[in-house]
Amino acid sequence: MRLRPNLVIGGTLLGFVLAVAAAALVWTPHDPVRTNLRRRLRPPSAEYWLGTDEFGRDVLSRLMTGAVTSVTVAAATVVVALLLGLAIGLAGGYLRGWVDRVLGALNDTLLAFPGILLALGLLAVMGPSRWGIVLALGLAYAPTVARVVRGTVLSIREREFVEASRALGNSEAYTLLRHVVPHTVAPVTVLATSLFGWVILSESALNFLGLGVPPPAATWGNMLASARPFMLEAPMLSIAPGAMIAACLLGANLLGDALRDILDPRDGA
Amino acid sequence: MRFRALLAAFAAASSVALAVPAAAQDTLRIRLNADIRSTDPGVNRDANTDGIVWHVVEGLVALRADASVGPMLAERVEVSEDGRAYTFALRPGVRFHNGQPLTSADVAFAMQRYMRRETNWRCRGDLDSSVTRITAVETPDERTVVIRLEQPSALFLTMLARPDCGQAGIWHRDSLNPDGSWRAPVGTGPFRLGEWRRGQFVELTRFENYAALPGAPDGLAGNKTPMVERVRFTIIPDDAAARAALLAGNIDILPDARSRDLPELRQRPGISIHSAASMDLQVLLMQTRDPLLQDVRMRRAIALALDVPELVRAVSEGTSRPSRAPIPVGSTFFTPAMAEVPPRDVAQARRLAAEAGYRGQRLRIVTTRRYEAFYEIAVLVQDMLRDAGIESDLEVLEWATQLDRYTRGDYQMMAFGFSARLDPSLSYEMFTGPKATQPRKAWDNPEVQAMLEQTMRETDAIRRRATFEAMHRRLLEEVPMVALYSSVTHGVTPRHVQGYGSWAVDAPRAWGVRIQR
Amino acid sequence: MAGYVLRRLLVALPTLLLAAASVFFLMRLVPGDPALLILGDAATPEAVADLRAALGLDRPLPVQFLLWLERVAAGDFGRSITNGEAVGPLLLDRFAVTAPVVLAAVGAAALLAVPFGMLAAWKQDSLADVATVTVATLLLSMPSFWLGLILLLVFGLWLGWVPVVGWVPFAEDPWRALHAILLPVVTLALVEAGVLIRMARASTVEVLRLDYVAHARAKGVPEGRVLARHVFPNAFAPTLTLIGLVLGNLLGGIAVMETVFTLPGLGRLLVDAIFARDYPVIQGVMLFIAAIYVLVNLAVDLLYPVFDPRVTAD
Amino acid sequence: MSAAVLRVEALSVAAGAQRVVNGLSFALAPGEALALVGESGSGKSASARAVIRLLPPGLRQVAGRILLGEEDLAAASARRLRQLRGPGIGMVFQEPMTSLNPAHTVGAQIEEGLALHTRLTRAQRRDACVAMLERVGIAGAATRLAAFPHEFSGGMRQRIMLASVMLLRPRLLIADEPTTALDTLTQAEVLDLMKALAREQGSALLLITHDLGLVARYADRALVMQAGRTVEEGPAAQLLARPSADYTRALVAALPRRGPARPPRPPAPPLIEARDLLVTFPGRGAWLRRAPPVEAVRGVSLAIQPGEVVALVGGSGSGKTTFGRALLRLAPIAGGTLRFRGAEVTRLSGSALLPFRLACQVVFQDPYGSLDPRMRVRDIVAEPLRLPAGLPPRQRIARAEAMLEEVGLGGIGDRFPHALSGGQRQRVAIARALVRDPALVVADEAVSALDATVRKQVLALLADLQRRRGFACLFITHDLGVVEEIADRVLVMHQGRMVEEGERDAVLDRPRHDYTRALLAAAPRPPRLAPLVGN
Repeated sequence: MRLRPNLVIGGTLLGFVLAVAAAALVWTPHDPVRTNLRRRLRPPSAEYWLGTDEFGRDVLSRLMTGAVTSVTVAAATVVVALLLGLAIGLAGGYLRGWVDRVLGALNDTLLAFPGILLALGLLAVMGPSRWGIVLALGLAYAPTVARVVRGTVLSIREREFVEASRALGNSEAYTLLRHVVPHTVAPVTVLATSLFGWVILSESALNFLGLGVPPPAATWGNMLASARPFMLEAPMLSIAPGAMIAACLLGANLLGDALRDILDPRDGA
Repeated sequence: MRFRALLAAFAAASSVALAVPAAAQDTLRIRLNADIRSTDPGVNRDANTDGIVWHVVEGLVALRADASVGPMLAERVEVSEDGRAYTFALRPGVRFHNGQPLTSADVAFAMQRYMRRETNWRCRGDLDSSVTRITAVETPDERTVVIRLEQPSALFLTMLARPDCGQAGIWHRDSLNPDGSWRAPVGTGPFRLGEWRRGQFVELTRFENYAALPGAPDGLAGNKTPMVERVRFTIIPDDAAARAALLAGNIDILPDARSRDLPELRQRPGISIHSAASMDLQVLLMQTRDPLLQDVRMRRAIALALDVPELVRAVSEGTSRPSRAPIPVGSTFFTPAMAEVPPRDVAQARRLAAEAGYRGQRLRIVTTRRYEAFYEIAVLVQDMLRDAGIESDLEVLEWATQLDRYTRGDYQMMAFGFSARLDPSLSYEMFTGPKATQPRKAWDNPEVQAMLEQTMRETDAIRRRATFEAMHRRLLEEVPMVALYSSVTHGVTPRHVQGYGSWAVDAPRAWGVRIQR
Repeated sequence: MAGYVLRRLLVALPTLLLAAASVFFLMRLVPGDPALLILGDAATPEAVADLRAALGLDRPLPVQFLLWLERVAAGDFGRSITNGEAVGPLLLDRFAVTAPVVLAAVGAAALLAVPFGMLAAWKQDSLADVATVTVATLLLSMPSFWLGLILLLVFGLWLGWVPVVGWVPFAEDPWRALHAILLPVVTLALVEAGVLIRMARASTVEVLRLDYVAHARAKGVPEGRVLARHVFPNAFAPTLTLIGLVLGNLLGGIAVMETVFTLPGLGRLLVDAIFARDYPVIQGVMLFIAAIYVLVNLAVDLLYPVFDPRVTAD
Repeated sequence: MSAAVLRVEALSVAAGAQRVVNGLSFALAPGEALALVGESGSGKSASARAVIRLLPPGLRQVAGRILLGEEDLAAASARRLRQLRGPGIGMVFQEPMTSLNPAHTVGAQIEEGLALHTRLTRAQRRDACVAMLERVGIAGAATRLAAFPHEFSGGMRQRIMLASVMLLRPRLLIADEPTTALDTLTQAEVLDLMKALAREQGSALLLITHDLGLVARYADRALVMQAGRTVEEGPAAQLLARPSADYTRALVAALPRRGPARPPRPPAPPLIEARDLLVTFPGRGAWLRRAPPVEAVRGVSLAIQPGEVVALVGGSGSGKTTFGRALLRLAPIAGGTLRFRGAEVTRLSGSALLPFRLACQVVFQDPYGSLDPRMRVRDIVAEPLRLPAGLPPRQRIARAEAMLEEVGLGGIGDRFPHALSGGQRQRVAIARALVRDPALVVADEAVSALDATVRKQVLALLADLQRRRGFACLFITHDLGVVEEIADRVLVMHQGRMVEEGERDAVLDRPRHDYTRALLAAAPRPPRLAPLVGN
């Protein structure tokens, strides 16, 4: 296999992010939640490589633990969206008929539902926790997954090997699991990489509106949102998480492109 | 020396004279952080609404800058011997925006609407309660209004002057639709209501026949002569955008700059910052019904763990004065005894906590990001408690949810802020009361409750002061909450805006302000 | 055609009803009380109860819901709890702010994306292609509010070319209105262009492989015409679907953009209404957004056959 | 040969380092028809694309000259090339479904070349288009100009394609497998039309095909390619009659010929019996307003005895495939009865249907589509043994390996389908169908997508397996050559009805129905091979 630049760059970027997160689990230069009011908004220095924030907390340390939170929240959200989307998409695409119509209406409703309303509702019902965000964004993105899955299922179920499976006497459930579901893996994997990036973006946008992962736990999203008032005085405060978000998204998108090429070999089917 | 002073005064006067015609063509643009709710004084309102309405309507009396009550539409107030009859003599020459002269009938008409239940006037409950109840509004002649109370009250005039009550503003009956519903205010204030474009701006225009009091502006009282032709309150919800708008010259007054932005703003040439202590109160509430916090030693431990001066300095950028008293520092009832802030004692805090049976349980501090100060207080409290070995988590809620939790008393600790109370009794009343019927009240102590009710009836200032001091001592002992500070309002103006000043109530005042380019 | 449109709208009714019901009950599940928010920290329990009764919030939930549905069916969306304004006109007012920004931004994004995406695909694997894809990916990797703020700082504050705040309706002063929406449009267009460029490129790559492109070239059709006439319509069809999706999403409110640029739009209205628990407004906005979503989808479906006649609307 | 329309000299085309065309040379005189014959991967299509200089990305010409008349195309500017494409060289593509632009009306696409290359007025162009469309046999041409490609059948599209190319009277017409996707009858019609048009306009014809059967009928000369190299070149008739290269001989040998008729079997109760089978599809349209259902199979009866090989023949749209699926209970049966071993199975479902499913198997046409690309070959073949339950996994694998061995694919169980050739895939499909020892196998166009030599081998394998295992077989095909090779009995379907039925030789030699006769006439059988039949 040819070494693809997008695979290499995307992999490196995401690998870097994961490495930062992994490192933060065992070590950070300073305590990421420890405030120090005498060291507010310091510029980068030998002791605080990326400076300090408005509470005097070490930006680098927060960036590192933020990686853990952002990555786990994004990953968990993607899992929720995938599970929900797969269920809706598979059921709708494979069973068709009224099931498809009902699920379609449900899907449309979810799509038409503004994410912020969902986020607020679930956050309020579940209490302020990252799991509320995970569920809200998961629900918000599930219809997109469902669409892709349904489309794939609709085209796969017309392929002859699905009919061949039926001709063998296999049950519908077996056919679905053995012959249809595996084919959704490729498009869903590609989608999942993009979702990963979108979730990180959405989480930061929700923070911007005051609804993200509750502080003081650091996420890049809430770091960026709280850094906004100090864009002039302490640019590093917003550049650092902004750059991490952009790197993560760029990595995810490039990896998604690479996966698309790898998983779709156009084997003549 | 005298000569130079005279010269300066002359120069100032002539510059005024020169400036007025130019200013008259100008529009003064003021930031408003959210849209107003209505134009109906004291009915569907919030602080922004009050701030617009007080440009348009005036009450019989008005709040002075020092939170005392001064005359406005009434030239004099006489209180009867038994303290149950208030006689207001209306000032002559006052006209409504529609040209009609002000009469006692107008006052009676407005007061009667306020006191009707279906009007939903914010302060009807306060003037129809066991403490204070209006029994009659009489108009012996065109220029005289008599209001009778069931029993004497220390608070009656303050109630009438309260901005959140719409200053019990007097408007002409043209303000109502034929069916009695509110249309738009036809008041006596220095500005008329112009266009209100929802979500964008509220515009006021100068009332050319405004009957100003002589002298200088003083809170909502005093001389309120309009100096600009038009005032536009531009709605800019976002603080960063508002600051940018001021710097870019898109607005003329930023009445509520955040303390965070002050260091940067101070360095800019041509920018004036007008700071004034406000009468609100930032606090840390503790739920005395909580299994852990019901032990007073635990609450004391928490209070001792806090470095209040350091916390206040950090949150307010050094502009607010730390105070453990609920009565605002500027109040005449704020005594030297109240000014003392007990020092931090981490060792003692650890000891008390251990005695109270604290074994590392994680406390939860409720806060919100809607008000940055609440959030910062919570973060700092969490950090300071940790020094004393008390672990806690923040529960950052959206504001409506926090308010709901507050009202139900559903919290362990909560960073909270009370809006301005204009009387020390009200300052205590805001957190004192029976939890059984009012779960929002932080301090449930029948003895204190009795002391509080006494201060409401007591009209003698010295006796009241003594009671408040006693209450303050008990508050520091029982610590149902930790009072921290009253915030400071920072108004910011560029060089061409003159005559603007911040004051104890946050919302800006556009009268007396000139634009001079 | 008219029958088809009518049928589609009829089919959308359950979606709208479901959306309305879920938002109604979801919001009621959420803690927070509009009466409390209005009365603030000084509220007495009696005053809160009075206000709740005045707002009709004291009735059982299903009754409230049915009453609301009944009024909506009659075209009355109720009045805002916050400022008593009629919700229907309020929605239209705010939509009149959001719609031009979104339409201009998506239009500009599409105008930018289609030629760039097509050229990148045409010159697949060339330097220009890699550069285009990289820029597109970078654009869509940027948080929109972040980009917006930077643009605001540079062009509003430092250069002073556009006002930092001050939305003006087009009817009032077109020139100033244009100034006011310039930055939000540019920001939104840049961010959305990232997505669209990638889509346009991908679908163009697909189309370029097909025989009819070779057929056109075999007839001696010049390359520009091949792209414009034979590749564009087919490559544009899937992009159109995406544009529809983007438009549907954005028209429902660009709360973040509207916050950064101080636009009194639909998204901001929703956010504010949520924070204020202004139920009639939330429900109205929700229904409106769902309806927009349905209509945009319908419009895309009606437009689609223009580019791909194999798909028929009926 | 100086008057040649096209001269190709030592043409080489490479994909990366690999040469897909290697030193190809030929010449084409005006009006002459040359067939470039070869199986998949022979480089014939790349050669054609190189001539019109439209090589797909990744392929490039590395050596040789291509002269159109006296002009070297390799040296021509892009502008000059555009002038030459159309009036100089026209090209018809293989896939009618993608070779017309779905976004434009056929009128616009036919007219486009005229607008580019002639000075005719709009009205003149339109007249020319109408005349041409009529010439290629599109009824109501004037109104059909405004129709879109998807409104036409595959055969019609290929005619439209031909019209748009021939309207410019090209000196050279390249046809790249123009009829591979069409059924026999349509194929003959389109090719006859093409040949006639080329003759009328004096265009030289370069026909790219894998089907040697077509060569005799449509080409003057033929050039056989294998793996990018020329194997043999010569007059078509001579090449077929006396092939000199081994490879050509193998190709000729792979042409279908009739096998010996088997002795009639004693009457026995039918294995499967369909009576008045009716299959309908719901009409298209939205759910409130639906068109009446379409009848795909209108009351067809059929009985197959154990061990019998029956061929079901018909053009596309005849309903033969639907009927085959209905027979296997894969398509919904709307009316009639279906009996298997005397018991009715028409309405059974779930576990009641399982014995029937276990006994009946299917081999589909498309060896690419019928194998799950995400399963290994061994697992594909072992999958049928999952049912009925009871066989341990290890034994399943063992039996699958044995079955693969039997179809000549020993040792490749680890591979995925995409790593196999078309013939190998079809062997896998056959192995999957037979691993459970079914009583009936329905083979739906099972060999029509394969190259001739491979087809020959697969057919021989199938016949061999059938003899050894004795299953009954329904062979659905549009290719009469296949019928000749293996069928005992022939059924002919047309427009959803059975129009003829009988013993193979009787039907093929003495067809009674017009449709059968037309089919037979269209079959690209090299006439000279006929005497060999029955040997």
